Parts: sequence; C-alpha cells; structure tokens
Amino acid sequence: MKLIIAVIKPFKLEEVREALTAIGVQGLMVSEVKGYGRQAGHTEIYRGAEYVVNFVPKVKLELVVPDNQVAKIMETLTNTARTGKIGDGKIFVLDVEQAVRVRTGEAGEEAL
Amino acid sequence: MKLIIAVIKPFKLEEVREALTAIGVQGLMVSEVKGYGRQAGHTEIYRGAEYVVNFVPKVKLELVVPDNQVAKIMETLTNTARTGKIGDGKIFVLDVEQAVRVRTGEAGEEAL
Amino acid sequence: MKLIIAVIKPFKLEEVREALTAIGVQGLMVSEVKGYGRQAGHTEIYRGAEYVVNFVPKVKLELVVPDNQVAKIMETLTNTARTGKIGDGKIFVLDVEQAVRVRTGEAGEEAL
Amino acid sequence: MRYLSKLAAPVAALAASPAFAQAAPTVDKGDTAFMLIATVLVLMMTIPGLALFYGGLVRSKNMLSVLTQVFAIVSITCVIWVTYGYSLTFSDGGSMNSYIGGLSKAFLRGVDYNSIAATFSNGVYIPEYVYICFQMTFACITPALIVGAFAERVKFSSLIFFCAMWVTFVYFPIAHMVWWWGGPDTLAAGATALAAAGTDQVAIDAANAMIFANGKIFNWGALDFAGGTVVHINAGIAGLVGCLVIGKRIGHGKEAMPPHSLVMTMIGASLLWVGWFGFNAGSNLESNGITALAMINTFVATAGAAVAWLFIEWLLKGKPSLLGMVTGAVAGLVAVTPASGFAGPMGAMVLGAVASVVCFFFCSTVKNRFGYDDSLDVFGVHCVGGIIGALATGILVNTALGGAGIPDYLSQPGTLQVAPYVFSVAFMAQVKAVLFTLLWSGVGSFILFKLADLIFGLRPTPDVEREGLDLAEHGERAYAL
Amino acid sequence: MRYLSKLAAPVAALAASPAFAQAAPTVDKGDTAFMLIATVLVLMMTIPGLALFYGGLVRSKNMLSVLTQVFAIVSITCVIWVTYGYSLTFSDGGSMNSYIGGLSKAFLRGVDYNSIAATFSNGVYIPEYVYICFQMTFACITPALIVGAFAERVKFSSLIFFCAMWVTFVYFPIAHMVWWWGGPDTLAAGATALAAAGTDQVAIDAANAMIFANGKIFNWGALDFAGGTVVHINAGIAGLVGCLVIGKRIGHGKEAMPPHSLVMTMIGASLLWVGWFGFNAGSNLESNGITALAMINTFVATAGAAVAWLFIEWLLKGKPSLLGMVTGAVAGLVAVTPASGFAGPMGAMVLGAVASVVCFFFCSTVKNRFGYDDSLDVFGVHCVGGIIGALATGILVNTALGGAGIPDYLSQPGTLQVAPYVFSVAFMAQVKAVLFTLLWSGVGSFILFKLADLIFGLRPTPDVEREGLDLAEHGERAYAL
Amino acid sequence: MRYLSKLAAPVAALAASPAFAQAAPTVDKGDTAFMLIATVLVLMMTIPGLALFYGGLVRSKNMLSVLTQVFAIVSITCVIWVTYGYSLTFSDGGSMNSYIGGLSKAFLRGVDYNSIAATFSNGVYIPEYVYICFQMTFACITPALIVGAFAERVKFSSLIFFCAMWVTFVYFPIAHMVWWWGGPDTLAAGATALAAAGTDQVAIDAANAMIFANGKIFNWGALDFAGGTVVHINAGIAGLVGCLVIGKRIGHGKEAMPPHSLVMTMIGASLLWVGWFGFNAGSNLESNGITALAMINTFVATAGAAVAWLFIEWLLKGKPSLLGMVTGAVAGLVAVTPASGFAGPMGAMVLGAVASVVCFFFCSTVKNRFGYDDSLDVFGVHCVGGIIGALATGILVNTALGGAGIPDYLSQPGTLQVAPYVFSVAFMAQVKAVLFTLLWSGVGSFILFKLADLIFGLRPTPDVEREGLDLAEHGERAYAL
Ligand SMILES: Nc1ncnc2c1ncn2[C@@H]1O[C@H](COP(=O)(O)OP(=O)(O)O)[C@@H](O)[C@H]1O
Ligand SMILES: Nc1ncnc2c1ncn2[C@@H]1O[C@H](COP(=O)(O)OP(=O)(O)O)[C@@H](O)[C@H]1O
Ligand SMILES: Nc1ncnc2c1ncn2[C@@H]1O[C@H](COP(=O)(O)OP(=O)(O)O)[C@@H](O)[C@H]1O
Repeated sequence: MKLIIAVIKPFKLEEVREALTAIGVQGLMVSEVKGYGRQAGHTEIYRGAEYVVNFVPKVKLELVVPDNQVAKIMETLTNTARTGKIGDGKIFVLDVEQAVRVRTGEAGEEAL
Repeated sequence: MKLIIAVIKPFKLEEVREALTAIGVQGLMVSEVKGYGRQAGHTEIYRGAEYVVNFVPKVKLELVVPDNQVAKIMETLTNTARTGKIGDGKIFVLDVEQAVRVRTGEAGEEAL
Repeated sequence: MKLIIAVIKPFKLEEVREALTAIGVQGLMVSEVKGYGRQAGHTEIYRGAEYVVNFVPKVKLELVVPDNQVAKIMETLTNTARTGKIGDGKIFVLDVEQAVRVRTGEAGEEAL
Repeated sequence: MRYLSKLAAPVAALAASPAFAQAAPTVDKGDTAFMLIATVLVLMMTIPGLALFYGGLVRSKNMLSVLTQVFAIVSITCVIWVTYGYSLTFSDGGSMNSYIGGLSKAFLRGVDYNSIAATFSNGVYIPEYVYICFQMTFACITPALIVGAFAERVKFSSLIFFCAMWVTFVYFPIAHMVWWWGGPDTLAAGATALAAAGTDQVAIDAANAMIFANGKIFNWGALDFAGGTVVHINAGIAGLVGCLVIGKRIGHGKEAMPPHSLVMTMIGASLLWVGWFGFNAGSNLESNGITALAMINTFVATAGAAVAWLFIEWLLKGKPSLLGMVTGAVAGLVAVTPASGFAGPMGAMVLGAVASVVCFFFCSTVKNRFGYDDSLDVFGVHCVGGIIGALATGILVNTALGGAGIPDYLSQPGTLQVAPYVFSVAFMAQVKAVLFTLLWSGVGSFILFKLADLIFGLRPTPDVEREGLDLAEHGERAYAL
Repeated sequence: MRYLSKLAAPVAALAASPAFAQAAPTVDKGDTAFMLIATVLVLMMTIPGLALFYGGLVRSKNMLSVLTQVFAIVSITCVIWVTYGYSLTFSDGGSMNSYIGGLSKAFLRGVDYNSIAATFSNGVYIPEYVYICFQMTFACITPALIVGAFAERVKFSSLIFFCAMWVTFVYFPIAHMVWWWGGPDTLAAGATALAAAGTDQVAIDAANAMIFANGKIFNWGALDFAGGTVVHINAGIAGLVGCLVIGKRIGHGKEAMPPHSLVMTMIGASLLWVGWFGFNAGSNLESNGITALAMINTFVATAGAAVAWLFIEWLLKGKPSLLGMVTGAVAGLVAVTPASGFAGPMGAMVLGAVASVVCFFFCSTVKNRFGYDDSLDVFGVHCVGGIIGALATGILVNTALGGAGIPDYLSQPGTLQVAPYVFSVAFMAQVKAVLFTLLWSGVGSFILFKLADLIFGLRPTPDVEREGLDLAEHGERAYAL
Repeated sequence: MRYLSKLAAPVAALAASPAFAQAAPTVDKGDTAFMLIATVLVLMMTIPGLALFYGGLVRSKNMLSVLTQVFAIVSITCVIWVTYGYSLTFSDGGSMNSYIGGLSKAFLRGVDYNSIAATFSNGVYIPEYVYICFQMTFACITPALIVGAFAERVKFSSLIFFCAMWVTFVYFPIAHMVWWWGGPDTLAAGATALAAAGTDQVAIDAANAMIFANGKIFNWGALDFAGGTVVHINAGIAGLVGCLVIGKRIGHGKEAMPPHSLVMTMIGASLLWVGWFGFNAGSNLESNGITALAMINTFVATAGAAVAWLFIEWLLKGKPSLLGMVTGAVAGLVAVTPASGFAGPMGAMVLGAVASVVCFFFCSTVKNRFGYDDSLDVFGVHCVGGIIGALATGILVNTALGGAGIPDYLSQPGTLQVAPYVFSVAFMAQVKAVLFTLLWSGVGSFILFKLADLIFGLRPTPDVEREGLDLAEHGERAYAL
C-alpha cells in the first residue's frame, strides 16, 4: 500500500474529490496547510505596519491506496488539480507497511 | 522506528490520549482533518442554497514509536477508538528512517 | 528523496523558514498541530469548571528534499528551532518513492 | 414597578385624609421619548445581548441552536403577547383578578394610539402602546433566560412548545399578581371615596374594592421595582427544574467543554448592562429623579458585583478571569433589579458585591457539590441573585439606609407620600413573594417540561447531541472560516 | 413620513373650512430628545447592523470588503448629504420642484442651531439640524442596502463611484418626490387662503400653488411612512439590476458558498430590528401616540414575519433555521416600514407574516428558477417585501381595519383630521408610486452601472475574485485566529 | 462642557448690566430623558465599543486581556467615582478649588433623587443623579483609552493599580480644572451683585469670588465642549509615556503581528461612533438646538475624517483599507469632541479631514521613524487628534466661520449672550490648556507607571508574553472554535 500526499489549490478540492471518487477511491483525509514555494505570497498593511506573507493557503490530501491503483490516481490528481499556473502543487508517494480499520480490526488492503 | 498515523472520531481524542499515555507513549501530534469515507456527510441549507457536505470532522494522530511498541499501540488504538459505528477511522504504519530531538540533538529512539 | 517532518514552536516558524530558504529549500508545507509531550500544558478555569489541557500549540513543517540535502537541512532545522527549553520539538525523516509537480507533470527531484 | 404600602396598614387611617380632586391626565413627550427608547434597550439586551452572552459559552457546534432559541422565543412571545398575553397580565381578571387578568384586551381590543396607561405619579400617563411594548420586552426576555440551564441538549420543537406554555401559565400570572394595580389615580379616588364613606358600609366596601383590585402579591405589599421576582427568580427556578428533568450533557464532567467564544460572551454581557438601564430605569415609566436613581443603582451595583467577583476569584482560584467578572456583573444586575428604584446608591453597591460573592459560591461550589448540569448557571446567577435582591429590597428601601422609602398613595390621595418603614412588614412581604414565586414557577415548570417530553421528547438522540444541534436540528453551521 | 389626503379630493370642499390663525411654532424637548436618539439608532442599524448582517453571509475572504463598502458608503453619503444632498431633497426646487429640490440650502446655507423643521402636527417643530441628521441616516443606509446583491464580486472604486452617482440621481429625486411638502402649517395657511379667496381666481391659484408645492408622488397621495418606496423598493430594484449587469460569482451554483459566520448575521439582524425603531418610529418626527403605534407595529410585524418563515421553512425544508428566521424578520421590517404609522398592530402582524412567506418563495424558488445571483437576496427581501408593504399600506390604513386613517390637513386648517377612506384612490396611489419608483430606479441604476463599468470596470479579475477581495482590494485579512 | 468668556475681558464691563431676578430652577423631562440615554450611549461606546475596537487589533492570544482590562477599568472606576471621584471633580475644593474639588460629596453624601444639577442655560437643571452617571461614564472611558498604547505586554495587577491612581491624581484634577464652575445662575447672581456693588470693594470682591469659583483652566477661558483635553489629550499622552516606560513587545518589528479580527475592530469603531453622540451631544446637558449642532458635527467630522484617511491611504499605500478608514473615523471623532458644540458643520467637516490626515502621518510615518511601540496608536490618534481639535476649537468657534460663538453669561445676567471673538484670546487659552494637560498628565503618568513597576512589576515574563496574556494571566482562551 502507498500513502499519496497531494498539495493542491483549495478551490480545486471538490473537483478533485469527485474525480477520485469516480475512479473508486473510497476514503481520504483533507487538511488545510500553508504552502511555501515558487508561488508568490502577498503583502498586508495595517496602519503603519507592513507584513509580507510568504505562505499561500493550500489543501493537503492524504490517501492510502493499494499499490496497483497508484498510477491511475496520480494521473487523475495531476489532470484535475492542474490549472497550469504556478502553485498548482505537488504529489508525493510513500510506502505504507500496514493499515487497520478501527471499526472492524481488518488489516491490510481490506482496511482501505 | 515507525510513524503511526491514526484517524479517529474527535470526541474519542481524550480517551485515546489517556490510553496511549498509560502504555508509555510520551509524545504525539494531533491535527484536525476533514475525513472522506463511507460515513455519510450532511446537508446544509441557507435560504435557497443547498449544499451536500461529504466531509466529516476527524482528528489525525501522528506518533513515531520504536518498532517493538508498534503492536501494543495499534491494539490500544483500535480498542479505545472503536465505537463499532461506521466512521471509526483507520490506522496506518510507515517506516521512519531517522528521528532527532531538537532541544538536545539526540538522534534515533532516544529522540522519541 | 526524503520527507522531513519537523514539529517546532510556533514563534520559530519565520526564523526557520528564512534559514531554510537561505540554504536553498524551495518549498514546504506548514500546518498547525496540537502537540503532546514532555512540555507541560496549562489549566483553564471557567466559573466552576476546571480543564487541564495537555496539548501545546506547535507547527508542523513537511518538506520533501533530495537525499543529498537531508543532512544540511536537519542541521539547519535543529540549530534555528532550538531554544534549549523543553518542547523544542522533533524532526523525523521518511523515505519518499515518488514526487510529481502537478503543473508540469515533472517527476522525481525535478518536481521539488 | 412600585406598589402601595398602606395596604399593609389599617385602612381606617384614611378617614383623616382630605378630599381629592382628580387631576386631568397628562402625557409628557419626555416620558414618552424615554419609554420608547427604554423599550428598545430591553430588546437589545435580549437580542443580541442575552443570545451572545449565552451563545459564547457553549461549544461552537451548538452556537446557532442557542441564538435560534433566544430569537425564536422573543418573536413567538411578541405574537402571544399582543394576542392574549397583555390582556391576561394587565387587565382586570374579575373574580380571578388576584391571580390572572381577563381577556377584555385580547388582540389589543379597544387600544388605539390615543389610549394611555398610568405611571406611578398621579395624573401622569404614557401612551398605552408604549406600555404594551415595554412590558412585552419583559415577557420576551424571561423565557429566553431559561434556555441557558439546559443549553446544548434540548430539542427545538419541545423548547418552543414549553416556552409558549410557560409564559401563559407561569409568567403572565406571576406578572399579574406582582404588577397589576389600578394606578395612582384609582387609589386616590378609592381613598377619597373611603374617607367620604364615613360609616356607610356599602360605600366603604365599594371604596376598598376599588383600592384592592390588584394582583395578589401586589396586595401583600411586596416590592419588585423591575422584575427580580417576576423575571429572574421566576426564570431561574424554571431553569433548575429544566436541567434536572432533562439531565446532564453527554460527557459532562468527563470531556472538556470550554466556552467557544468568550468574546461573544463579553459583548453579550456588555449589551446586557447597557440594555438593563432600559429595563430598570424604564420600569419607573417616567423620566424623572427616581428614574435617575434606578440608573445610578444599576451602574454601581453592577460595578460593585463585577469587582467583587474579579477579586474573590483572583484570591481563591489564583487568576482574575473575564468570564468571572462579567458573570459577577450580571449577578449584580439581577440583584439590583428589584431594588433599583428603592435602594440608595451605596446600598445598591453593597448589594451587588454581596450577591456577586454568593453567586460565585453557588456557581463554583454548590453546583459541583450537587452535580446538576446547569450549563450556563441560570439558577446560580438569576435565581440566587434574584432572591438576594428581592430580600435586600425589603431592607434597603428604608430611608434610614439611604433608600427612597416605601411609596404611599393613600394617606394623602393624589400625592405620593413615603410610608413609615416597618422592617418585619416590608421584609416578610418580600419573603412571601419569593417563596410563592419559587413554588408556582417550580411546580408549573415541572409539569410543563414533563408535558413537552411526553409530546415531543425533550432530548435529542446521543448522535445528534454529539454532532451538535446546529447541523442536526437547524441544518446550519455557525462558522465556516 | 405622512402626507395629505385631500389632495386627491376636490379642493373646493375647502371653501367651507373656517378661517385659521397660525399657532406660534413650538419646539418640545421631548420630541428633540427622541429624534436625536432615533437618529443614532438608524446609524447603528447601518453600522454595525447592516454591515454584519451582510458580512456574515459572505465567505470569510470577502468579509472585509463588505464591511468596508458599507462603512465607506455611509461616510461618503454623509459628506454628500450636507454638501448638496439635503438641499436637493428637502428644499423647494422651483420649476423642477415636483422632481427635485434646489440648491438654496447647499452646504447647509442659512441653517443654524435656531433653525427649525416642521413635523406632522400643526405648530410643532424640531431643530432643523436634527431633521437633517435623521434624514441623512436614511440617505446613508439606502445605497448600502444595494451592495448585498453583488457582494463578493465588485470593484471597490467602481462601487464608490456608483453609489455617489446613485444617491444623486436616484435617491435624492425619489425622496424629494415622496417626502417633500410644505408641512402642516403651510397647508393650513393655503387652505385658509383658498377659503378666503372666494371667486378671485388669482388668489385661488396662489393658494393652490401653496398647497401643491410638494413632490410629485406626494401629490399623488401615495403613503410611505418610513421609506418602503424611497428606501427598500428603490434599493432593491437597483440591486437586481446590479447583479444582472455584473453577473454571477465564479463558481456560483457549482462550489459551496456557505455563510462564513451566521453569528455575525444574527447580530446584524438583531441590530437591524433594534435600530429600525429609530427608523420607523422616528419617521413620525414627534414623540407621541402615533410614534408608539409605529413602534408596536415594528415589533409585531417583525415577530410575525420571523415566526412565519421559521415554520414554513420547517414545514417545506424539514428544518427551522436561524438564517431563515432572521431573514423573515428583516422581510417583516421591510414590509411594515411604509405602513408602520398607518396600520393597526393586528394588520401589521398579518402583513409581516404574508410578506415573509412571499419573500421566502422568492429567495428559495424564484431566484433558483431564474438563476440570477442576488448574493444576499436584496431583491428578494427588500424589493419584494417593500412592494408588498407599500401596497398593503393602501389597504391597512383603513380605520375599518384598525388603521390610523388617512391624515387630512386641509378640511379643517390647523387641525389634523382623518379623511374618509376610498380604496380605489388610496390603493392606486400606492400602485403608481411603486411602479414609478421601480422604473426610475431600475433605469437610472442600469445607466449608472454601465457608466461605472465603462470608467472603472465593475468586476475584479478572476484571480482577485478567487483570492478574495479582502486581500486583493484592501490588503487586509478579516481573521488571523 | 462650555464655559464663560467674559472672564477674559475686564469685569468692569459688567457695571452696566441690569439687575437680574433669579428664575426658579426647572427640570424638563425631555432633557432628563435625553441625558439618561446619552449616558447609556457612552457606556456602550466603552463596553463593548472601545473594548472591541482595541481587542480586534491584538493577537488572539491577548484578546481577552484587552477585554478584561477595559471592562475592569470601567467597573473599578464606577466604584471610585461614587466613592470620592465625583466629589473631587464636581464640588468646591475650598482653598485648592482651582486644582481639585473637596470631599463634601464623598459617597454622594447629600445627594438624593430630588437633587438637581445645573446645565448651560439659566434656570434649566437636570437630576443630579443623571449628571453623576453621565460624568461617571467619562471617568470610566478615559483610563480605558490608555491601555491600547501598551496592549499585549502589561501585567493586569499593575495596570489596575495604575488606573486607580491615574484617575485619582490625573483625571479628577484635570476634569475639575476644565469643567468645574458654578453654573449659569451663580454667574448671573455674581454679575448682578457686582453691578450692584458699585464702588464697595468688599462687595466687589465677594461678587468676583462668586464668579471665579471655577477650575483653573476654566478660568483661563479654555473651550472644551466634550473632553478633547480632559479625555483624549489626557489619555493619549499617558499612553505614550506608558509604552515608553514598558518598552516594545517581544518580536516587535520582527514578527508579524496582524490584527486577529478586524471584524471586531469594525464593530468597535461603529459603536464608538454611535456612542459618541451620547458623549458629544450629551455634553450639552440639554436637548435643544445646540445638542443638535453637536450631533451633526459629530456626524460630518467623522465622515470627513473616514473619507480622508480612506483616500490618502489609497493614494499613498495603494489600497483603501477598512482599518484605515475606521481609524480615520475615530481620529475625526476625537478631533471634533472639543469643538462639537462650538463649530459649524462645515468647519467640523474640514476639521475632521485635517485631523485624519495628520493622524495618518503620525501612525504610519512618525511612529516608525521613532520606533516606539504604541501598539494601538493611542498617542497617534487620541493625543494628536485631541490637540488638533482643541486648537481648532479656538478658531472654529468664531461665528464668522459658522461657529456658535463664545458663550457669555455675564454681560446680561440671566441670559446667554455671544461674546465678541478675539482670536489671540480664544486661541491662546486653548494652547495653554493643551500644554498644561500634556505636562500634568505626562509627568503624573510617568510617576505612576514607575510606582506600579516598583510595586507589582509592569511587565510579565517573556514566556508569559509569548504564551499570551489570556492563558497566563486570566486562565482563559478567547476562542475554542
Ligand atoms: N519540496 C516540497 N516539499 C513539500 N511541499 C512542497 C514542496 N515544494 C512545494 N511544495 C508545496 O507545493 C505548493 C506549490 O508549489 P509552488 O512551488 O508554489 O508551485 P508549483 O507547484 O507550480 O511549482 C507549495 O505551496 C507547497 O505547499
Ligand atoms: N484510504 C484512506 N486513506 C486515508 N484515510 C482514509 C482512507 N479511508 C478512510 N480514511 C479516513 O478514515 C475515516 C473513516 O473511514 P470510513 O470509511 O468513513 O469509516 P470506517 O473507518 O468505519 O470504514 C474517513 O473519514 C477518512 O478520514
Ligand atoms: N514520539 C513522538 N511522535 C510524534 N511527535 C512527537 C513525539 N514526541 C514529541 N512529539 C512532538 O514534539 C513536541 C515536543 O516534544 P516534548 O517532549 O514536549 O519536548 P522535547 O522535544 O524538548 O522533548 C511535542 O509537543 C509533540 O508535538
């Protein structure tokens, strides 16, 4: 099993989720993160004080999937999350040794 | 060392934390995530507009532990986090190559 | 490629980010987490009710980097994040099998 | 509202009183202006005031449920009030008059923009519509106060039903018993008639009937300037009964349930203080020196109470908290309510401080000792504070303590005199009023809660309670930041 | 504001009327006190009231843009008002008088702290400065209402330009046409002159000129107590035009756009209700029984409307929501605005409920059917509610329905009589006023939006819209929790 | 508050004046109604107004500390005020009278609900309790203004101690010096006596003593209608001293410290504007044309200032910000405070705009240049704006500029005349008042801060400051969303 971590633009979330469901992904976790990268941040001014904010709001998707699905999911992710503009994000893949479903105690791919 | 990632129901957090401390876990990280899975979401209505929300609030626990403790921890997690209802969550295990404690610079299992 | 996960004290974030940029890190993700560890929490009192909060606010940095940079980054992280007081945090290293840049589809280290 | 003392004393004393010629009723635009605004202030103290004070204290998943409950109660009570509430409270109830009014003014029949209502000065009146509105805001806030006692765990349908029943069978009667009277001029006329009656028993009876055509508790001579009994004790005890009938929140005592936004609570507390001037000063129905007295008392009692809680908590718990201070302020406001037009400023300040300390003890110790889950301390603050205030009023009204004295409309018809103060008389009247209210509201509320439970079920399912009432009952989320 | 009925009826009827001696103008401190506070209340209902009601409904990334728009509109309109707005609205416009006032009072020339303004009672006046301020708050809130229709997607520069133009070419004229008149004493003088004129045509014409030197719509005999036409229909239709010209928000219908803080929306709604008493009751310019009538109507219509929406939504959508209830309350407030001093309480309550249900239908069904993106339902609530209220006013004013009746200053100069009610006359006047306003504001707003688009561009770039107007246009974030 | 001009001019001029018969003091219910509400408005502008305006600007970890400080200061000052503050400020101080009052009214001795206080019109009075409350709210808000200068880094214990000392040794004296006078009737009596005295030196001295038994600054003839000097300069300079003594926040200039909720700041600013009408208009103590003048000035100066800041920031910084606009509004409110009853609307509007631009310069440039950490710009807005307003008052009062003119109670005893305007005299009086206040408050505050530091330590430990004052000092969190 693999853990796929994807950082994407927030407004792409729904679209991506639907695309993933469409290809059979049954579960994932989403968290809001502040991203730092090539994409420029912005400047805020409060009376006298000026702050340069280098972070850009992003959402992080984490999903554990069977090895054989990785390729398909990666492809779907890249296609749906892409706008072609800087800041579209990244996808990382890590190996997962074990997975368990709390409710049933099932382990391995059954747990996904 | 292994990284254990557990997604559970928010109201179970305290109970789980206590159980883990009881079996000697000395540290972990908690973050709020939106979970997508079998557990149904809900519908919100604002005047004319209706929104189906597929995400369910969950908390994610991340803890790095020595290999020999993994089994015990997994067991404790499943037992305390379980309600038997859909949406109880998952536990994933990943391999960790290195760990360092910032304060002291200790590395490896000493760092945990 | 490796995934470096670092948990540090919130007010150290800017300093650390600058230090990392200085040594050539081009991207990372930041998320707010509640940390549990040796560092003591605090007590809150609301009229009759008293709550002991064991969690301490921390920020989690996640960055995927080429293997050859790991050492340098770890060092920079430990040096800049350190205050010497309990609760400075940890750094973990995991192996990453694949990385892709959504915008271009580039894979591997080019994607970082 | 004030009342007439002499009732306690032998009415024969009147014989002496000189004949009195009814002055033509006058309406002063200054009084009207003040009462219009006072009414608005009381509304503001309820929405958003009370709603925020309560809402800030619950968990965010239940925030909207609290706001919805308060706003809905206000709206529904308005409708009920003009339909039959005002009539039941402020009209003559014939044979039942000592307990409840009649239906002669249902749908505000017979009231138009020329109708006027009596104040506490002979010959001084205000437009009846203003009086109706002012009193309406009191009827609206009282049931809203109750919801804090069982916040986060009540079914909306059930609650709405309960409140509609509660104002009808508990609030209107109590308000009628405490506040319904003929007004200064009626008393003056009665007293004059009595004086003229000589030995003619028929005439004497007629005159007495005229003088005593008031609510039961009013006739006892109980003092309640702005609603310590009618509003706070009344709602406070209902809250306690409610939280006992409904039971504790899931996880109470086990899970942490910190207020989700003390900022909202602070805004609410501030608006409560601000609006309370309409509540207390407005209860004088005029814009004069007594109104000013009610205002200064409402300032100093609250300040004294806030400071008292701040320091006692600092002393006993180690830290001075915002929540503690504002809770103290509310306790002071509650306690000074019945006394606001009777006590002197120094007396009021002490009253506030004392009430604050006692309430602190109830909220932090008694509640934990007995383990009932009065979520937002409705009992600990409103009932306890109300009782202290009600009893203290019987003492602080004494001119010897800087009080304004007990009003007497009878000894010299057509004028407002100060009656001699007799502790036993004044204090016992207060005690009776308090006990009667606790009993009436306690029992009445219990029956109504049980009824609501039977019909709708008082409590949502555990899953709903876990998910939060906002999503489950109202289909909304308070925040999407 | 009220108006004079007789205008509809043959002026000959006057011949009969007795001569009348002008009473010396008096200023009552009670009236002044009330109007000062009423003015403050209207400001509060705009900031923070309206700003929060709207702001809570947008996504957090656009919160500040809404708050900034409302606050800026208020400030800029204040400046415009004292510069030339007041003069254009409330001074004689000479030859153009039926459409717009003149510039004789530009920069408030000739006004000082001794100047007085007429009320609706003969011989009763208030300081002109108070009148200027009170009317200013109306001019401030009206354009602010519009912004809700195209929230989250308009350029600030463009909006500011539009609003400055809009008050000048749409609001001031309409307000002048509906509300500008000579006042009771002028009419009395005119009527007397007319009576004295006998057959002398010159004198007759002079007298008539005096009587009819009012705004066009006023002379039609249309009733608008507090601004149903001038404020709500006027702003509501402008909003609709705006959201059509500007187009939908990116992602509208596709992405979820839940309100970011219904708590702010509830606070806003509550303050709207609270402040609206200044708006409606204040529109009587005095502190008397009619003022009290306006107040009670503003209470019950709103309550009735809130309850109506609560239950119909519960019935049709399955859940009673806070947003629904407060939207209903606002619909009720809008609907009762023109009727507040004319209808009776029961009529007002029914009016509120009816308006609420119709607005519910517009916001939940019609809007989706036609698919226009009126972000915060400015059209669905203010325009629709305003029309219902305006038309209903022509019916509920009927004394037979408990209404206050149509004021008549002419038949007995120097006194305020109630004119006989003729449905066709009263109702048609309302219909004409409504249609005229829809047309004037609709067309005017369209032109001005196009103009703004030409000069500044109405809409920000998609990227800016995505990032949110707060950061992109104002360089700030609403929350950093 | 106003003052008497003639003091500057030779009193001999009086000889001519006609004898004057004291009119019986009258209390108008309209005045009372207005002052009651004005008082409530000033409380609302402090809590929640000021508290939110400030609180929104700090980081969320310090939100509650700010709210607690403001609420606690208000409460404690109320207690101090009725205990000895009112007496020290508004009673005759015998030999010390030009600097401070006496203790004759400590614990409000001798005051009851029949006591009355003078206004600015001969023979017109209001209930003293109202006057006490109104002035109390001024005493409450002034120290609360100071906390903004060193928000996020002060120990609560220390701050409370400082404020209690500060009102006693700085506020009460200054308020007494600027505002304490005998009232119109005393002056009239004095002037008459003087006229009657002829050459009898004893009588002349007695009469003069009567006329000049006022505060020092008042006798200089300085104008301060509603507290530009007493409140804003006074608090502003204390703030500056405080932030210098306490030092910068940890991370100041290095870490980003964005406001945690500009929404709260906007609500606060709006309520400040709303409440300020009670502050400025209420300062006339009556409900008349001058009150209306104060109101319109408070509208236009604020609007002008808000617009000015909006556009200058847009021009110089590239974006129009909400925070900028509302800061401008507050600057305008501060600046118009001393001028509100003296200037004409156009003058006030210009004053607001000018003050806004100058304050903008101080907050954005001067502050950064000198690098002091006046967290919430108490100095840059209140002190600077206050000074501009105070000086401008000396100019705009001129009737030639549309001002109301300098009141003169002496030349024709029993009537209020307008004294001839002499720039040098009027302006110098203002300059002296400003400098004196800067000195007194500057030095006084410095001593008191040092004292507080000695006893309690002004500053929390770095760890506490890092964690945030809410948890560390008050044991609470503002938000648990
Ligand atoms: N090396 C990295 N490790 C982890 N996250 C990264 C890394 N580089 C970029 N990111 C994440 O991806 C987001 C987009 O990257 P960015 O460089 O801005 O644009 P692009 O993806 O088009 O190159 C960043 O905001 C950051 O959250
Ligand atoms: N493949 C997955 N990868 C990551 N997280 C998952 C995955 N499947 C489920 N989850 C997480 O586990 C939570 C519970 O899963 P769900 O399918 O709803 O119920 P159950 O755990 O009982 O099967 C989801 O809300 C989601 O956050
Ligand atoms: N075993 C662990 N796995 C994951 N996170 C950990 C672990 N131990 C500690 N942490 C994180 O590191 C933070 C600091 O650890 P702590 O024990 O408090 O101090 P120190 O790092 O100085 O030993 C904790 O708040 C927690 O977030």
